[in-house]
Amino acid sequence: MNINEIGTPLIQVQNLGKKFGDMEVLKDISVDIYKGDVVCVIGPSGSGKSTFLRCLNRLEEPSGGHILFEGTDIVDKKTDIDKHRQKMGMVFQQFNLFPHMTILKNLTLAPIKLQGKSSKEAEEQALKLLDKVGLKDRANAYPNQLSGGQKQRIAIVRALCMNPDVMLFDEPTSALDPEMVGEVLNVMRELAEEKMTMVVVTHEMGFAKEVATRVMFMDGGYFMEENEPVEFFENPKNDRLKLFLSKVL
Amino acid sequence: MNINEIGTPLIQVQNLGKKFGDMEVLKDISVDIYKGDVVCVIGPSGSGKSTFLRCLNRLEEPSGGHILFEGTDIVDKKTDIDKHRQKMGMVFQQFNLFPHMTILKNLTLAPIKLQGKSSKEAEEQALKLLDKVGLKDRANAYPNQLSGGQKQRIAIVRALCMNPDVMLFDEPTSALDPEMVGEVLNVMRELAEEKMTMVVVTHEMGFAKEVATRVMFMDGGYFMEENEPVEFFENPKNDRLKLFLSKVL
Amino acid sequence: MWEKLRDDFYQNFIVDDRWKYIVDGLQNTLKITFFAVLIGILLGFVVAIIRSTYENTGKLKILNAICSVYLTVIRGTPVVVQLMIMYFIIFAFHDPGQIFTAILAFGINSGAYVAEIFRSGISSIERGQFEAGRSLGFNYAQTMLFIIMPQAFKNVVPTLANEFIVLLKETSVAGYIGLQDLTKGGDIIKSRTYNAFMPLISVAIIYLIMVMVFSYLVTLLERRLHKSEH
Amino acid sequence: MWEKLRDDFYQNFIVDDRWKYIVDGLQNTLKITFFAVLIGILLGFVVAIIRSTYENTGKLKILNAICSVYLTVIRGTPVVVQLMIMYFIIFAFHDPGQIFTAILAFGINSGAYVAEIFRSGISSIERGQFEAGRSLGFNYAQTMLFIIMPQAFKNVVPTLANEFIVLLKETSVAGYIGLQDLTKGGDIIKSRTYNAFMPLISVAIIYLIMVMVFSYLVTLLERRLHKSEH
Amino acid sequence: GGSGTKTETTAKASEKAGAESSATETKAGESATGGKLVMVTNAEFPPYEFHEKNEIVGIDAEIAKAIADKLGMEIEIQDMAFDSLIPAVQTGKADFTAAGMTINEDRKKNVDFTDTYAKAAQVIIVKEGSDIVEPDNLEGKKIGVQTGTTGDIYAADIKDGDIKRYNKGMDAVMALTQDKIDAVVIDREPAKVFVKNNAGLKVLDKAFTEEEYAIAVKKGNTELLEKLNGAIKDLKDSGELQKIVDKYITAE
Ligand SMILES: Nc1ncnc2c1ncn2[C@@H]1O[C@H](COP(=O)(O)OP(=O)(O)OP(=O)(O)O)[C@@H](O)[C@H]1O
Ligand SMILES: Nc1ncnc2c1ncn2[C@@H]1O[C@H](COP(=O)(O)OP(=O)(O)OP(=O)(O)O)[C@@H](O)[C@H]1O
Ligand SMILES: [Mg+2]
Ligand SMILES: [Mg+2]
Repeated sequence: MNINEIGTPLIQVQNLGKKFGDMEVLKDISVDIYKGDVVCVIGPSGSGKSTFLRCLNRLEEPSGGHILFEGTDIVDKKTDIDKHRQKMGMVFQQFNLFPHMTILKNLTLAPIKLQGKSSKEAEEQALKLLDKVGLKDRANAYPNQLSGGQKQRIAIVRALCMNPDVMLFDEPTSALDPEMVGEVLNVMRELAEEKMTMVVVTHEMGFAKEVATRVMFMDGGYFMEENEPVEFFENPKNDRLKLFLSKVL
Repeated sequence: MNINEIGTPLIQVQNLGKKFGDMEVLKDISVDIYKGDVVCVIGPSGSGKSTFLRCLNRLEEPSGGHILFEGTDIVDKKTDIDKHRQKMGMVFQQFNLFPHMTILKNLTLAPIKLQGKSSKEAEEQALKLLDKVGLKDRANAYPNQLSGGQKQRIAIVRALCMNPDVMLFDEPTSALDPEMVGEVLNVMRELAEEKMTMVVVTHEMGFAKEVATRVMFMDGGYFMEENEPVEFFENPKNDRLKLFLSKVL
Repeated sequence: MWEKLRDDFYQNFIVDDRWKYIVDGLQNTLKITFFAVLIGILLGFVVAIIRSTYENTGKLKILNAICSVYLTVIRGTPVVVQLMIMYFIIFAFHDPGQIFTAILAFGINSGAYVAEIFRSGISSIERGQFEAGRSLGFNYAQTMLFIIMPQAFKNVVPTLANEFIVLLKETSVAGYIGLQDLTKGGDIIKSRTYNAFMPLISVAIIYLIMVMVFSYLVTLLERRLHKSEH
Repeated sequence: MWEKLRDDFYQNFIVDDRWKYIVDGLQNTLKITFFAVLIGILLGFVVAIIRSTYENTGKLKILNAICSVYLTVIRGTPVVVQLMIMYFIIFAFHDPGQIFTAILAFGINSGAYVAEIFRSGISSIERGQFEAGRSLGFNYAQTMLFIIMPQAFKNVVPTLANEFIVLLKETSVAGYIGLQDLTKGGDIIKSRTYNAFMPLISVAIIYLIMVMVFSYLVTLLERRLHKSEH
Repeated sequence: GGSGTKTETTAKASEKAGAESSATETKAGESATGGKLVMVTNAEFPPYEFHEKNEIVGIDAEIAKAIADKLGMEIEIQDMAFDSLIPAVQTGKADFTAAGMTINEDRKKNVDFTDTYAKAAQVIIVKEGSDIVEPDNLEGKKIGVQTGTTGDIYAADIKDGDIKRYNKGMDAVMALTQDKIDAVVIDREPAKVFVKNNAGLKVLDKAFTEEEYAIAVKKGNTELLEKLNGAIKDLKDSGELQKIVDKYITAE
C-alpha cells in the first residue's frame, strides 16, 4: 500500500503502552514508520497524540513495548537516549526557543556542543538553513523580537541543524495567529518534498490531505484508523472518525 | 445597502480614537451599528480589533470621539457606564468564568445583584438559557470541570442572562480545541437568527461569510473595507485585505 | 554521656521547677504571635485594599501615600529596632504592658508584609476576571467584593498561615524589652545553670516542633483548598 | 524643642566621640551582611541544584535528605537562637571571632532561604525549555548548565539582591553574642546617655536609608534585566 | 519577704500592672502606679538579683520588698536589659530601679539617686593561670563586660582594650570560660557567684574600681526619693539591711 514501504522501517513501534498513574493513555500501539514517510496524526483533544509523539523520543517514558529507531530499542534503559535524540528533531507547539540566546546561538548550540562542530561550520550551516526559511536577516535577533510564525520556523531550523533522520512535530501551528499558519506549513511542505521523514500531530486537515503519505486517527489510546489521505478524508470507516471529521471540517 | 438600516442606530461610533502612550491604535473610526446587525470584524493580529470592541463598552477608555449607545454618549465621564454595560454583553476569548462559583451562581450573580431579581426568578431564566445551549445538567458544576467549548457557551449564557441589547464577542473560539469550535459557533448562529445585535471579532471566515450582515476589515487602526459578506470575500478591493485573505483562506 | 545528659536535664529543667521558665515563655511567645498575626492580617488587608484601589482607579491618593510611608518605614528597619522604639519612645509616657507593646510592634511589622501578600494575591487574579465583572455592569467595589477578593483570599490563605510561622520565629527578640518569651526563658535557665547546651537546644527544638506542626497544617490546608472543586 | 534636639544630638553623638559606636557598628553590620550573603548564595545554590536534580532524576538521594534536614532545621528555628547556638555551643571550644561566628550563622541561615529562591527560579522556567534541550540531545547536566541555569539565575537576581536587604535587617540581633553591630552601637550610646530617642531613631534612620538605597539599586537592576533584549 | 509582697516573674506581673493601672488611672502622680511600686532590674546579676523558682530574688529584691513593706505599698519587679533600666525609670515605666547600680556623674544627670545601701567594686575575673594578675595587665586584651554597667564605662578607658559588650554578665562569663575573651570586668558580688559556679575561674584580688550602689528614681521625684531614703535609713539602723546582705553573701 504505502509507497515508502521499502527495506526496514526507520521507526518500529511495537506494543507501545503508556500509563499516567492508573490512566492508560496509550494502549498497545504498533506502527512502522518508513524513511520518507509523512505521517499525520489527528484526533480529539486528550486522545494521546502528544503522548505518542513524545514516547517516540522518550520525552515520555513508555510503560511497555518497544520502539526500534534505526534498529536500536530506545525504550531499553541501557540505550544512550541522548545520542538517538540527536537524530530525532522535535518541534513543539510553544516553540521553546531559548530566550536568552540569539537566534544564531539557538541554532548552533547543539551542533557545537554535541556534534563537535566548529563555530564557523555550525554558523554556516545555520545561516544556510535560515536563508531557506527566509529569516537570514534575523540571525542576531533574540526570540522575543520575532513573531510566532518566525519563531516556529526558527524552531524547525534548530532541529534541522542537527541533521536529523526524522522530524517530530506536535501541533506546530496551534499557537499561531491564523495569518502566520501558512508560512510555517510552507516550510514543512518543503521539508516533505525533500523526503524528510516526518511525524506530525496536527489539526490542519488541509495540510494533512495535501502533504501526508499516511494519516492516522487516534482516539482513546489507539490508532482507530489509518489510511492514505484521500481515502482517509473521503471514505472514513470508523464512526468516531466520521463524527470527528464532521466537527472539524 | 444594509437591510437593517432603519431608524436610529443602536450604537453610533463617531471619530473614535485610542492611543496607548504614543501609539495610535485606533484612528478616527466612525461606524453605525443597527439593531439586528451582525458585524464581523477581521484583520491581522495587533491591528486594533480587540481595542475597538473594548472601547464599545469602555473597557478601554477612548482617547477621543464619541460612542452613542441607545442615544447616550458613553464616552462622557458623567455617564454611569456601569448601567449601560448591563445592556452590552461581552464574551472573551479566555471565557473568564468565575472559578469560585458554580455555573448557576456565575449566571445569576449579576441579575440578582444588579437587576434586583429574586434568586428564583434569576435561576429560572438561567436554567432556561442553559437548556438552550444544552448544558442544563451542568448547572451545579464548577467552571474547571467543563471543557473549553462548554465554558464558552456558559460565558455566552452569562451575558445573555442580563438581557443585553447587544453582544460583543472577542475571538470567542480562538482558545478552543478545533472540535469544540463548532458548538460555540452554533450557539452564536442561533443568536443571530433570533436577531440579536452582535459585534464579533473573529478569525472564523466561514462563520463571517455565513452569518454576518456586514464584515469589516481592520488594519492599522482603520476599517479599511466594509461590505456584505459575499462581496467582501469574493470581491475584496483593498490590497491589504486581498493579501490577508490569501493567507487565511 | 547518657548519664551526663540526664543530669543536665535534671539541672536545667527539674531543679527549682525551671521548666516553668520554658512553659511561661512559650505561652507568651504564642500569645504575642497569635495576636500579632491578627493585627497584621487586619492591617495588611486594609493597606492592600487601599493600594489596589489607588492603582486601579487613582482614588484614595492621600491614604495611599500614608500606606507607602508605612510600608517603606516598616520594611526598611529591623523589627527589633521597631520593638524598642515602640517600648522606649512611643510608649514612653504610658505603659500598656510589655506583652501588649510586643503584640502591637510585631503586629504593625507583620501588617507591612501581609499587605504585600494580599496585594500579590489580588494581582495574581487574572485581569480577565476583573474585566468580566465590570463588563457585566458591576462597579469597582462590587467587582472586588464578589469576584476578586474571594479568589485572592483563597490564593493567599497558605501564605498568610505561613506568616504565623514567620512571626513565631521573629518574636524571639521580644526579650529586648524585658519580656519573658520562649527564647528568654531558655536564657534565664542558662543564666542559672551556666550551661548553654541544654536550654538553647531545647528552645530550638520547641520552635522547630511548632514550626513543623504548623507547616504540616498549612500543607493540609493547601491540599484541601487545592482539592475543593472551585 | 529645636534647642533640645541639638543638645541631645550633642550629648548622644559628639561627647566622647560617641558617633564612633554608630560608625563602627555600621561597619560590622555591613561586613557581616555582605559575607553572610555570599555564603548564603553559595550554599543556597548548591542545595537548590541537589534538590532539583533529585526531583528531576531521582539521583543524589542521600545528599537530598541532608539538604532537607538542613532546610527544615534552619527554617524552623529563629535566627537569634541559631546565632547563640553557633556561639555558645558549636564554637564552645574554639573561638573564630564574633564577626566570623555571626557571618557563619547568618550565612547558613540565609542559605536555607536562598535555596528556595533558586529552586523557585529553576521551576519558574517552563518545562518546555527543559524538553527542548533534552530533545536536541543534551543530557540532564548540559541542559541545566546551558539552558535552565542561565535563565533561572537571571530571574532570581532581583530576589537575591533583596536577600541582602533581608539580612541587613536580621543582623540587628548580632548584639546577642556581644558583637557591636549598628543596633548595638545605638544601645551602647543609649546606655551612656540614658536617652532612648536619639540613638534609636538614628539607628532606625540609618537602616532605612540603607534599605531604601539598596532597594532602589535593585529596582534599577530589575529594570535593566527587563530591558535587556533576551 | 513578708506576706503580700510576693514578686512575680515579668510577664505575669506586667499583665497585672496593665490591668491595675487602668483601674487606678484616676490617681495621677509621679508614681507609675497607685498603691504599688514598680521596680525594674536586670535579674541576671546574682546575688543582687536573679531568677529563682520563678521569682526574682536577691539582695536588691529583698531590700525593695522591705522598703515597700515600710511604706505600706505593694512591690512589683520587672526584668529587663541593664542598659534599659534608666530609660524605663525616666519614662515612668517604673518608679525606681534597684539593680546594683553604681552612682556616677552621667547617671546623676538623668536620675536621682538615694543614699547608698551597699559598697561595691568592679573586679576582674580571669581564668586560673591567666597572665593577667592586676588591672594594668588588661591593656590590649579582650575584655567582656555587660553593656551599660560601670564596668563597661570604665573598661572603655583601658588602653587598646578590645571591649566585648554582652547583654548579660553571665554571657560574658560564659564567653570567658570558652576562651573567647581574656577577662571579664564586673561587680564584685556577682563575680563571686560566677566564679563559684564555674570551675577554673578566679577573681583578681585587686579591684578595678571601688564604688557604691544606690536606688535610682525619676529626676525630680523628691517625694519618692525622700520616702526611699527614710526607709533605707530605717533598714540600716535596724540591722535588717545587713541581715539581707548576709543571707546572700556571707553564707559561702
Ligand atoms: N504528565 C501527565 N500526567 C498525567 N496525565 C497526563 C500527562 N500528560 C498527559 N496526560 C493525560 O493523558 C491524556 C492524553 O494526553 P495528550 O497530551 O497525549 O493528548 P493529546 O491528544 O495530545 O491532546 P491535545 O490535542 O489536547 O494536545 C490526557 O487525558 C492527559 O490529561
Ligand atoms: N493595554 C495596552 N497597552 C499598550 N498597548 C496595547 C494595550 N492593549 C493593546 N495594545 C497594543 O495595541 C495594538 C492593538 O491591539 P489589539 O489587542 O487591539 O489588536 P488585535 O487586533 O485584537 O490583535 P489580536 O488579533 O492579536 O487579538 C497592539 O499593537 C497592542 O500591542
Ligand atoms: Mg497534544
Ligand atoms: Mg484581539
